[in-house]
Amino acid sequence: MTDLVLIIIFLNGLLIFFTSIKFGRYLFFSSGIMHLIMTIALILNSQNIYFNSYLKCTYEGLVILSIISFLFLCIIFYSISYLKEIQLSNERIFTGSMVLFLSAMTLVSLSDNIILIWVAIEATTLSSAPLIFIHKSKKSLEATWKYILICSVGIALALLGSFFVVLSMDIKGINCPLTYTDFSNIANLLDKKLLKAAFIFILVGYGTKMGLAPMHTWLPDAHSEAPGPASALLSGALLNCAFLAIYKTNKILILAGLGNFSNKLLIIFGIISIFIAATFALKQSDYKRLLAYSSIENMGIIAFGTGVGGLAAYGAILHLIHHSLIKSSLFLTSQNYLFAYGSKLIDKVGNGIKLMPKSSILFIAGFFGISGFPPFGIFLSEFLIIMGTLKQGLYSVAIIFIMLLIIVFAGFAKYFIRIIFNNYDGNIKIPENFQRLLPQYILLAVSIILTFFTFDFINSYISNIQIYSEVLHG
Amino acid sequence: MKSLILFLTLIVLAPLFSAIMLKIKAFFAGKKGIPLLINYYTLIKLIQKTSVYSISTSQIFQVGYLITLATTLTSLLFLPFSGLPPLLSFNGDIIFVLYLMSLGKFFTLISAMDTGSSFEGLGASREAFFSFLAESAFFMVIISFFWFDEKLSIASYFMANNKINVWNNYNFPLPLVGISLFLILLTENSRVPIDDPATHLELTMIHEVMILDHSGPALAFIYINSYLKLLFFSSFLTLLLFPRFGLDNKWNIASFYITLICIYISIGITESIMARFKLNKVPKFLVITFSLATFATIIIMGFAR
Amino acid sequence: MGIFKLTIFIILIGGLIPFATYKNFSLMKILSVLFISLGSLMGVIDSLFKLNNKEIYNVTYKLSDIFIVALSINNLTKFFMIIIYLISFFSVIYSFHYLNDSSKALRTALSYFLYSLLIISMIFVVSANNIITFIFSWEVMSLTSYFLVIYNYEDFETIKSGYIYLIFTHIGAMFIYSAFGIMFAYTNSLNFINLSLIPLNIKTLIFILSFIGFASKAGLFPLHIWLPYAHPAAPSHISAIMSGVMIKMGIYGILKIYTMLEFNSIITGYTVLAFGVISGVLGVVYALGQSDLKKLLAYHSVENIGIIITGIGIGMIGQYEKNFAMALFGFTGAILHTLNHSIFKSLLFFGAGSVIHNTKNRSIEQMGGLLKNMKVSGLTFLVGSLAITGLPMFNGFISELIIYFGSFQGLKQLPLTQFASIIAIISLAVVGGLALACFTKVIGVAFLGEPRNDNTSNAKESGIFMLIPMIGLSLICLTIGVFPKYFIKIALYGTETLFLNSIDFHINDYFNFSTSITNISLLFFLILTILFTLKYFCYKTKKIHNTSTWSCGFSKPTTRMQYTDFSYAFSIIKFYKPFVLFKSDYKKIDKIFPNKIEYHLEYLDIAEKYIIQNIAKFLDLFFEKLRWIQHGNIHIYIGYILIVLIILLLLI
Amino acid sequence: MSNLILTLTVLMVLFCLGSSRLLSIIYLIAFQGFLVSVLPFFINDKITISVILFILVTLLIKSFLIPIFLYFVMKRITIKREIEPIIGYNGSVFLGLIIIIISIFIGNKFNFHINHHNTFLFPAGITTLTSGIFLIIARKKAITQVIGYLMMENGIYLLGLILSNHNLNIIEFGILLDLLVGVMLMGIVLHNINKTFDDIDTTLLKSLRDL
Repeated sequence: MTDLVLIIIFLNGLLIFFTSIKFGRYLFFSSGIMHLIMTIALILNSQNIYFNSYLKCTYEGLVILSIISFLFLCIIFYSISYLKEIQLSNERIFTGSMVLFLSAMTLVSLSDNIILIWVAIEATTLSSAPLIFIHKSKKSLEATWKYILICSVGIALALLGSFFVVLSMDIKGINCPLTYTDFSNIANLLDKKLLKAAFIFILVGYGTKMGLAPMHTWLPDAHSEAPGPASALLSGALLNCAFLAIYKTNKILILAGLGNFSNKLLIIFGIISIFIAATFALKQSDYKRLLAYSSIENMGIIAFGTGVGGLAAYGAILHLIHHSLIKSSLFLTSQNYLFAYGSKLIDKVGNGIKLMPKSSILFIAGFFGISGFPPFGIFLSEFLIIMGTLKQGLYSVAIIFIMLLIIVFAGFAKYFIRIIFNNYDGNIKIPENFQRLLPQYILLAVSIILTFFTFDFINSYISNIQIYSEVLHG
Repeated sequence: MKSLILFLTLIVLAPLFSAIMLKIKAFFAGKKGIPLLINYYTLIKLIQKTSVYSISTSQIFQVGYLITLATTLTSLLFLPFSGLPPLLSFNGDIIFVLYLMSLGKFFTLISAMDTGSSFEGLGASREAFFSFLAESAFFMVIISFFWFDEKLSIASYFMANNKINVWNNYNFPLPLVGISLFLILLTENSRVPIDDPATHLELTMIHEVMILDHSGPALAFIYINSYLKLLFFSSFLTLLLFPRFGLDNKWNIASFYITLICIYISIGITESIMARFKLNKVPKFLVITFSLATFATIIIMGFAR
Repeated sequence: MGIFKLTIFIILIGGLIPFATYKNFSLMKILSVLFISLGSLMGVIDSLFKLNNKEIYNVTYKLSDIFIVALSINNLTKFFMIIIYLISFFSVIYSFHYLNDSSKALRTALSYFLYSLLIISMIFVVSANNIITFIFSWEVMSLTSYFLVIYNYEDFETIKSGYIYLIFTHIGAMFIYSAFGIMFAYTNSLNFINLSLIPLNIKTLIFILSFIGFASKAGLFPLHIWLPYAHPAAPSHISAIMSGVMIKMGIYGILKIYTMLEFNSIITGYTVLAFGVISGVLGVVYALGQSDLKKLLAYHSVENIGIIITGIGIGMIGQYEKNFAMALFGFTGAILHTLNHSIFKSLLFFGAGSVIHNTKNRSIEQMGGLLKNMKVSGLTFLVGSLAITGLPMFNGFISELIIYFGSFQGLKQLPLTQFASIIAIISLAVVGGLALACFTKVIGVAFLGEPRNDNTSNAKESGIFMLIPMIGLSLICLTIGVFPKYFIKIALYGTETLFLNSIDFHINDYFNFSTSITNISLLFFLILTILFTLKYFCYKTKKIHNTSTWSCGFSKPTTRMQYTDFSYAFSIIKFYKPFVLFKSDYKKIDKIFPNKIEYHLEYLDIAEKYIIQNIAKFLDLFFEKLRWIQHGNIHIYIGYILIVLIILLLLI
Repeated sequence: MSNLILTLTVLMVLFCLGSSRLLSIIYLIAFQGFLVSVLPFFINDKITISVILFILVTLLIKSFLIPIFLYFVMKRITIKREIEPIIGYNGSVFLGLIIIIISIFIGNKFNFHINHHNTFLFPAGITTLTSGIFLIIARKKAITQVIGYLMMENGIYLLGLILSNHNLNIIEFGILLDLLVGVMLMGIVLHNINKTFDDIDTTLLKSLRDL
């Protein structure tokens, strides 16, 4: 029943477009809170869902849902000050799209139907496009155009892939609901060849959305042009949603005995993504683009870990959680920088540690977090992925993976250090303030807490993962 | 007791031996030469004088030469003169002695640097350079010795057993070791062809230039040190070379003395018949010394067991 | 175990207090220094007492399924804990007067916090008993030390140095990760357990990977190039901790892996030895070429790590050849040298810090005559120099002697080992000789002679709290040098863990020279006293004259005419020409009346010039070529999707 | 009958590839939309109310709402024809033919016979889809790219018809809704691009890059 809240949130989003700005804000805030309540209710009682044939609370879905919910709350908090500072003329588009975007993502994380998830992911593209487009500058227009077109084309292919999954069932004369749950049950009966083709389409399609190279091309543009809160949500939540779809399909393939095939593809795409991130991290002039490439890298790592399976798959899920927390914190902080210096160019930013010490601490902490230093969780997840890879005996892949991680780190470190310590004469325009710092601190703190302690609900997810990897690796 | 007496006599006689060398050089130059006791006169004269200290110097300048002298004296205690047991000995003392001498050298070098004079710095630089090469060669010699004895003690090498001695027929590469030791001796004691203690052209000197600012008793101590150091190396070489007449034979001592004097004479001859090397030739010379020692070691390790 | 926890707790408090009290600068420093030094002292005493105790302490805390903190304290751990706590004790006292800029109060507070974290993380590194604990504390160590290095972040060079350090530490960490990954693959356990049963080629792989990882922390050639950047950039007490203690964690790691693997492979023994020898010799050669005091000391760390690794290599070969004496001497020497190096290197960094603090520059070319104004700093630096050169009466000699012993033992073995031993012996000798040249240079140019500029001639002695650690460490250097027996015993406790099938032996069978050294040293001092008395009598009735230095009739010498460090070292460095690159910058005279001509000469590190820079250049170029991927044209972006799709469809 | 419709659909693809006038392309795509919308009539074995309803909605969206919307967009941006496409018209047609051949080849390879005997459905779908992507790649004007996207969706719709024995109505409505909103959004962005850049030439959109 709780999932009905989703509809309320959706309606909230629609309503925002038609009410006054002030009331719209209230709706905006209340949606976040409602969403959190819904998420908690779902976690506590995951059976409590209404559209049974379409929606289902899975462990992986719940993890992603709770990330979305938590992030959104933090971003709302940030947005209070953000909206005050930026004075948007079309604020309703911002808040309304945010809420619609939220509801679309929620639908992704809850949907069990193979086509419904497509609908929901396409909806995320459509609802987030106005967010990128909000400033209507030349660059943001360009970014939006690329975002919509590339993602739509990509996702259309994913739809084809979904059809193929269904087809692989039809061709064998089986008839059952088109849900992941049911597919999992009959996975070994499905047509292997079609399933392979289906996975390719789905991987390429949703991979476009997830930011796997070489389909990632829209991502740096969109992330860098979107306003801070939106980029945080895009990077922290949206990419995970696309990953969820791939992950679920991958699961079917594994159950169908095609794990070797699908995992190999995931590993290859993961490596390529990290490679691409390395290419552009070594020389970069725009710090938001830098963060976007970092997202590509991390999505690559997640895909890689999932592909490797076993311990690495566990690491990949941990990575996903912590990446969302840390990366969104970084994007929010980058907005502080954008406010202060009025430029996204690294050369025009500097001496952060003196001019905006608190943001800089966040930035550097986030940077070390995202690069895999303790006490942040990515340290653990990267380590587990490397361990898992070696455990599977994939030595050469592990070597490439490690080398690329080092190169990426070298690139990121160069620019982060430059942002924070470089010389900069001149003053900052808009100083940092408490409201625009607290959410990031909370996000990072949560990452630290999750590193050291696990909670039951995550634990049960882990056991789920482990069962799944046992299937794969005996 | 015998050893102590031998030690003391040798120390007392050290300046005399050096004077023999001078006599030989004079002979080659066709001169009558200075009296044999000249070195003692010089020392007494110097001790009676007072010193002039440079205002640039610190206390290091005033204690450096003493520490150097102390190291040389201590090193001498380890030598089993004429095959008699030394005053001090332990396994590893050969390395200890070498490093002790380095300690002395350290203080010589920094005393030289203490004056702030460019000449003395020059000498110090050269000394540091040449001595590290010579030291490596010496270690090569030790390696070959270890091959015979499996110990790292001077006493063990030269004392009771007759193994490490040129007159032992089987050890045919030992003369090579002897030659390299002689070359090391020349280097470490700043003799021709490495260095000419007699020149007074500062730019070409190595050792002597480092002590330019010492005077009076200090200079006397430094002279004593140089005599003793020469004594150390000559004795070491002597121990390798001198003919032995069985254990506890009284002729051993005579043979030792004669060989020792022969070595001083040969140093004198070398100094007389050779000219100083050009400075940039010196490293080459030292590398040759090192190679010689290595060659000897290889042959010993390959054939002599 | 109780004291262990208490110690850590006290140090942590010492790190946290500054945040509460940083408004009052001196109160903050007093409290923080008090707590940290108290904790460290407790740690030293505790570890020393427990060394005798054979039992192994094990503790496990389960934070989560993956994150399990497991600690185990054996004798090797305790030995390293002594090092950590000891240097930490002196270093934090030193910092009291060293960090005296009250305008940087908050930064100083943070520095104390990170300092305490660094100490604690190192304690955890050496006592970790599972992979997670180890790498967690390892990374915390790297991270805190990075932040401590960039204390003076206003300086561009500092930031650059920090960056280089960060990259290298990350590379190292990744290698360690992969070594552990393979370990895990074969044991299926995150705990450090005995790995003797896994196949030999995997053992070798694990060893090599972890060796590379730990070597990058330890600063072994060619992964050493971060050292000469990071050490000069860091505040001196941090350099002391980093050079004295942190790089030793690399040594600990190598020993730890070696013990766990119960490893018997001759090739790795030779490899380790070869790296040790190369680092030893090249480290000191490069050191000789430096005129930046701290950079010079950093290169000496490379040298000394080289010596330690040589010892380990000798030990490994000995263990393979079943030559007990060789193994014993090699490992004991290496372990003792670890302790010794940490003592004299921190002493030297303290001295360097004191000098740099007071002369306000790092180049010894600008110094001179400092001993006159800074007696204590100068003399303790002299002691440190004597110790690092490995001269008798000081601690460096003892460990080098033991390594010599080990190397000589190798001469009894098979030809290949003989050859290795000869290389080891000669390189140790060469290193000793070059170190002597190097430190006579430093002492002679920086502390003796005439001051070369005003800052130097006006330099004052540092505050008392900077002097106390220097005096303390000097005394320890001398004590170990003169009474080595007890310290060899301590090192032997550490070695115990390394002898996988330990044989009972008498210390006197192998280390009987230690008493002789004590006696002879005392005799030496006696002789010295006699000589001093003689000197006293010689000068008793005489009046000593003072005049300027004799310069061969030249009547107006200036300080610019002093021998410089460059000219001092030049001929020696030239001897090593293919391994040291010369970069000279000289404009030829082109006019009839030439203007001021400058000649600039610099020595370059081949590892940096040839290996690291070329890799970086290659990567830069390679990735530069690939940047067209993101060219901005949407048509081709969609083309990518299509191409990928087609390729994949063709492949199924 | 269904084969005729499919043939016409593929023919529309060729026309689209060869046409330079935007208006005619919009007409063509509207007609194609009409063709694919009515196709279920001739494929489905049993025609239920929901199928009819669905067909009507599809018809409405694909052949009326979207083309009309595109028409208005085109009027607003006052651009009539595609000049200097990246790949020329003749070349495009030629490539289109090659695509058809390959598609038929692939279709035969997969050889789907599930609930009807229409072997042409699969190749037609693939052709339409690929040509859609081709159009997006080969044309400079943003509006042509939108049309390419529509064509692609039509192709996918055709392929979806293979699975018509599943009762997917709610979801297919979702797909249609997404399509509609997507195209409208693209139109809005397109309009804004035109306003800002004075053109809808996507080769102008090259400022975001890492070179």
